[in-house]
Amino acid sequence: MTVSTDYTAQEIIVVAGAKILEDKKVVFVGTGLPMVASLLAKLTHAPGLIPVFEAGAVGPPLKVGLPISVGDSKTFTGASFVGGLNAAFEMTQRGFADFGFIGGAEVDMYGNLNSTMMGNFPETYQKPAVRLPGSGGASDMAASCERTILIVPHDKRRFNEKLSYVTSPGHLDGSPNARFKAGMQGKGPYRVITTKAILDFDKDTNRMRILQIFPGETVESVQAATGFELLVAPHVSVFDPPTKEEVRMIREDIDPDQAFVKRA
Amino acid sequence: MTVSTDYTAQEIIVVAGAKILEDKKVVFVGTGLPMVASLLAKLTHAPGLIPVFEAGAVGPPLKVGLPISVGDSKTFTGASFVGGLNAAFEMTQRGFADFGFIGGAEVDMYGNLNSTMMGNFPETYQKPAVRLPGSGGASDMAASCERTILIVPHDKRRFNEKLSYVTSPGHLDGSPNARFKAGMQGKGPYRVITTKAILDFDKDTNRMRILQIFPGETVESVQAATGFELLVAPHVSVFDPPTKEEVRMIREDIDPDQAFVKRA
Amino acid sequence: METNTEMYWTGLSPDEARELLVNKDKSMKDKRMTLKQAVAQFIKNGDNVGIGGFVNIRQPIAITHEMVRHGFKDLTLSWQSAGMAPDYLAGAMMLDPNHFSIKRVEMAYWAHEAFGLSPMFRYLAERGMIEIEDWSNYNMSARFKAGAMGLPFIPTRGPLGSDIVKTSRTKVIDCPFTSRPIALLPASNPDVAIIHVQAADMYGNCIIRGTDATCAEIAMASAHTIVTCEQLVEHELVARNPKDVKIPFLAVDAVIEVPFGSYPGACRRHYYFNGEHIRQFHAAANAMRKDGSSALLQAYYDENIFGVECFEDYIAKFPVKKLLADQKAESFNCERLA
Amino acid sequence: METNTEMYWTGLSPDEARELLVNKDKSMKDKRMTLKQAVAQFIKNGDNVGIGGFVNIRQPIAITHEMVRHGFKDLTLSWQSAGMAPDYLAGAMMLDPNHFSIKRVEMAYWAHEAFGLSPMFRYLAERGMIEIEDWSNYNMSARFKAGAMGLPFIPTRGPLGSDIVKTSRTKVIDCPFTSRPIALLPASNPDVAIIHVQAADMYGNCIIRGTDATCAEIAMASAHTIVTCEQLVEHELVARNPKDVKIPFLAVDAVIEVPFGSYPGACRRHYYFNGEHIRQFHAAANAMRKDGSSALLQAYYDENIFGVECFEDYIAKFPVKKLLADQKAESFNCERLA
Repeated sequence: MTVSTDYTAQEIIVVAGAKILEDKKVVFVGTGLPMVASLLAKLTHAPGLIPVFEAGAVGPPLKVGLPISVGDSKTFTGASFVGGLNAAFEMTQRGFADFGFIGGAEVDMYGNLNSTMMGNFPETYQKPAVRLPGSGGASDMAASCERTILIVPHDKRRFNEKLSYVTSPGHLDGSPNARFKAGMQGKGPYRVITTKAILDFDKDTNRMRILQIFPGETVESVQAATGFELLVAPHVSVFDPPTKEEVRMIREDIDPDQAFVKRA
Repeated sequence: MTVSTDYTAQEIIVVAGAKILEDKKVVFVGTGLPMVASLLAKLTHAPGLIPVFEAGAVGPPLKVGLPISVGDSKTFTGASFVGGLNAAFEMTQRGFADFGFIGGAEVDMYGNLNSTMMGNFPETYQKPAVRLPGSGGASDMAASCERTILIVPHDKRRFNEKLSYVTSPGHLDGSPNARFKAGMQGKGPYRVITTKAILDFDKDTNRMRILQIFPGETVESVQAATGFELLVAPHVSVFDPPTKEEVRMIREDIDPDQAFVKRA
Repeated sequence: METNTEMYWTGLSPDEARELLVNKDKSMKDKRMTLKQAVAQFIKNGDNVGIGGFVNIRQPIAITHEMVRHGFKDLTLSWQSAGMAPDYLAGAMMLDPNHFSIKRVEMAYWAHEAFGLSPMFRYLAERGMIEIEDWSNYNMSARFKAGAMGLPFIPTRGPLGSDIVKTSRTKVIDCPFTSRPIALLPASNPDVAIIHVQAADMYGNCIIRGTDATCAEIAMASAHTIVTCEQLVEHELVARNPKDVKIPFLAVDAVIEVPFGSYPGACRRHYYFNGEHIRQFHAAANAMRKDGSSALLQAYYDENIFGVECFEDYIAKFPVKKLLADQKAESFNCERLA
Repeated sequence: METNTEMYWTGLSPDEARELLVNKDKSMKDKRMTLKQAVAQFIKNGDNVGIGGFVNIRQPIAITHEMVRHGFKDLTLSWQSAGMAPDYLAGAMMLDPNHFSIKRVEMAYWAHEAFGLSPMFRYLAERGMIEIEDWSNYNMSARFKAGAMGLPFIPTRGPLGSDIVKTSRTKVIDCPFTSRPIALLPASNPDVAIIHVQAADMYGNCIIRGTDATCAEIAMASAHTIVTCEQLVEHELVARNPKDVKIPFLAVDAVIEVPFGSYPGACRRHYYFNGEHIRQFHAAANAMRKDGSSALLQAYYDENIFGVECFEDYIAKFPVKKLLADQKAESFNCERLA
């Protein structure tokens, strides 16, 4: 496989997201880059991947192109099951979703995410500095998917010690069994994919840990872009850059209209 | 309308049941005589009656004949909506059922019904003298239909001061607002149709009251067949006997195979 | 009954049910096998078995025949309203509890509507041979639904005011929003669901006609699901109308094509009830209920279940004209072009 | 936000919702009327309005246009994820809160996925002009479901561990069966539901293609439901496949045939998104969000909403070739014979 030399930050996120997905598993696909990553996985190493969309489609082949919404008509064609939101989330709460892809504007060291508001909480909750879209299905996926994959652009303003608002709970305060004690299900955040690295969570402390860095980054450069102290895995490797073929598939086959993967 | 002279006890129950139903209302139809009564109502004064069956059919025209089960294929043909049991009972709990028809082996003066067991409760619950089929949907209909119509053959062993088991709650202990306080919905038992009379419930005490007697019966004969003291409405009238045409419809058009209305 | 009012989980606890599902292979694979294999592989002694259908409609009769042939001990059976399926299992217990036994039933109704009471239920219950937990149809449906939703309980009005509250694991609380009482019912997560449907593909996507009953909820709630179908069809045919699919392949472990799989009960689009045969079976059981004589019932089982290799052989015993007449009767209910 | 953590009912309390439904004419009658009549008859100032669809899919756009023309005060809007429908209402409030105003939103997501954030939401929220109660998609769907079930609450895992618990009327209890925490969400029973579907008969039986979203739950939970449909069809056609009906006539008060009723959003089988028009509308609102200049947004409303008599006139402003292209794009998603 020839390595690509002109891939973008979003493209490497997509490739990393795809590679984390395992074949024949069920992935609850959030809107945006996760849709591109799931489609790439399905077209490469994971043809048996089973996508579930919160608007209700279960197991579509996704042969009519990239959906631009998780309720898009393209998610339903050829699916095995189609209900509504309650049906999709009930299945997730039951344990049918092996992976869930979630994102946010802010993340903390335990993988908690914010996609609700920026500002002082709770004082300015009703008049926030910046109002974000809100949870959508992210909070539910966080509470009930077996493992979650987080996507957050790497930037000091986004990797914070304390979030403005916890929309999608991760490992909470990192204490042992915190999720179980809070009544949630699943093992919580599994990987964080950023524009600089792939991170996981330390087994004992549940703190975010650098697992692989993207080409051109160092452990130090990743830490420097992070607003809290990161742990570092024993053997940090460099993530293979996307291949020319992967980049071509993203640009030509999957998202030719740049619905989510912008070229600029 | 010529009066019938050879109608049976079940036939007058069916006719009385049909007449209590109002046109354009929703009736949650239990198995047995209520199906015959609903069909008779629909074919006579209540063409706009909307039957709901607990197995899931809503608003079928019932043009393919009398169902012999509330999950019968005949309930689904031409219906406006078909789900499963949860869908039907959720609608009822929401308030969509104006009337519900329920029956039992035993009834008390407040319209509570037993269709579970005969014997000493709770001692012999797990080894009853006679084991009856169980609630089916009756307990749910009793808790959530707006008004219930009870059908019980009139017999001293069935009209009891104290039931072996309360399967389908009526006015409970008859105290004001007892149903509301217990968390239930709807106004509870509205009419009781027996083999001897039509009874309602006194507004103040919620006790069963003779409203109309069937031809050949007297207030005394009805009381004599009852294991508790009945109240008597101010003006007890005699219920009109079925007409020849009503009996013909039951025998020829509705239940020619005597699935529920036995001729002998 | 004191044990029913203490809380414990029959079948799986919600957390066990979750864990089993998480670790299960949920991939889209060919799940066709024989009924004998499916029953041997997915049902074990002591299991809580969730039974699909409603009274005698679309009940998993072929599966219960195979279960009887196999023999199981100490089953818990869960359903809302059922007729022939538990009757076949209970009749086997009447004949030989060492070969087949039911420990407990959790249900709303065990009888036959127009076809009368269940002599098997009366026999076992009136002799105190099984534990019973009475619920209503909505209670059981909601309990399966809670299991399917991954919840430990679901609120309902249903049992309020009735003795079901006293003889079951219901908990009544004051609603924290309205202060009025509301019932909380514990989820039901059976070990295995047994379901008959009109059509399925080899992955287990199921199309149900007429009442959905509580089949999807039972399948989604259970650790394993065995599905028999009247018609095994191509996945592409199913995927053309995915909204017809009521049980997704993810919830199914075994798919077996068994025409007449709910007979002598009814199956929408395929056949109407064979009331004669239901009555004949009941007459045999009723004889034993009344005076303990097992000869008729034993003869029925020897002839129809133990004496045949598979359900197809049982169906083959019916006169062709009777089978055609029962198909014809259903085609009147449900007219359609072949 | 302190008010959200105290319990009170927005829209109807469960007991009020029950009472209204009990006293309502639920008969199977002709419910066709104009959209103008329906909006005037069934929506009033101060109502809680439940909005169907999902983000920009099958949203009741035609109904929101008519609501803007009519003018309403102090509405509470409830939905799970929405885009253009609340945008149209919110844009009207930005231009003239005396003509149209939103008091409160209860929702999970107000944005546009691939089409970006909602400038209207940012404008109103960042100026503190509306009360907000954040929930998740499942939370809102489950709240409508509880309302549709006649229950005061429903348990979910969804908001556990998040600040949604702190900024909403969620109550967390220890499960009486497992002792683990579980969230209880108060039911949502809106005063009126606004829903767009693919097909309906004159009684209000609705066929939905693609995602059911939470439309059936919203309709069943609400005191009144206004339905627009792409296609008004004969009841007999609908009744041939009653399992395609997702909302039964019992839950519907008004039926209006409005082709392109979700445009410029998408509607499965009928048309795909008109992203250009969505962006054009947002650009106008974004200008006002950034510097307060209302000229572009006012021009958009004057041209497309206030300046036309009805939604058909709005649709007629699009080039025929664009409408055909958007229909063609959807036919690629969802190939079928006409």
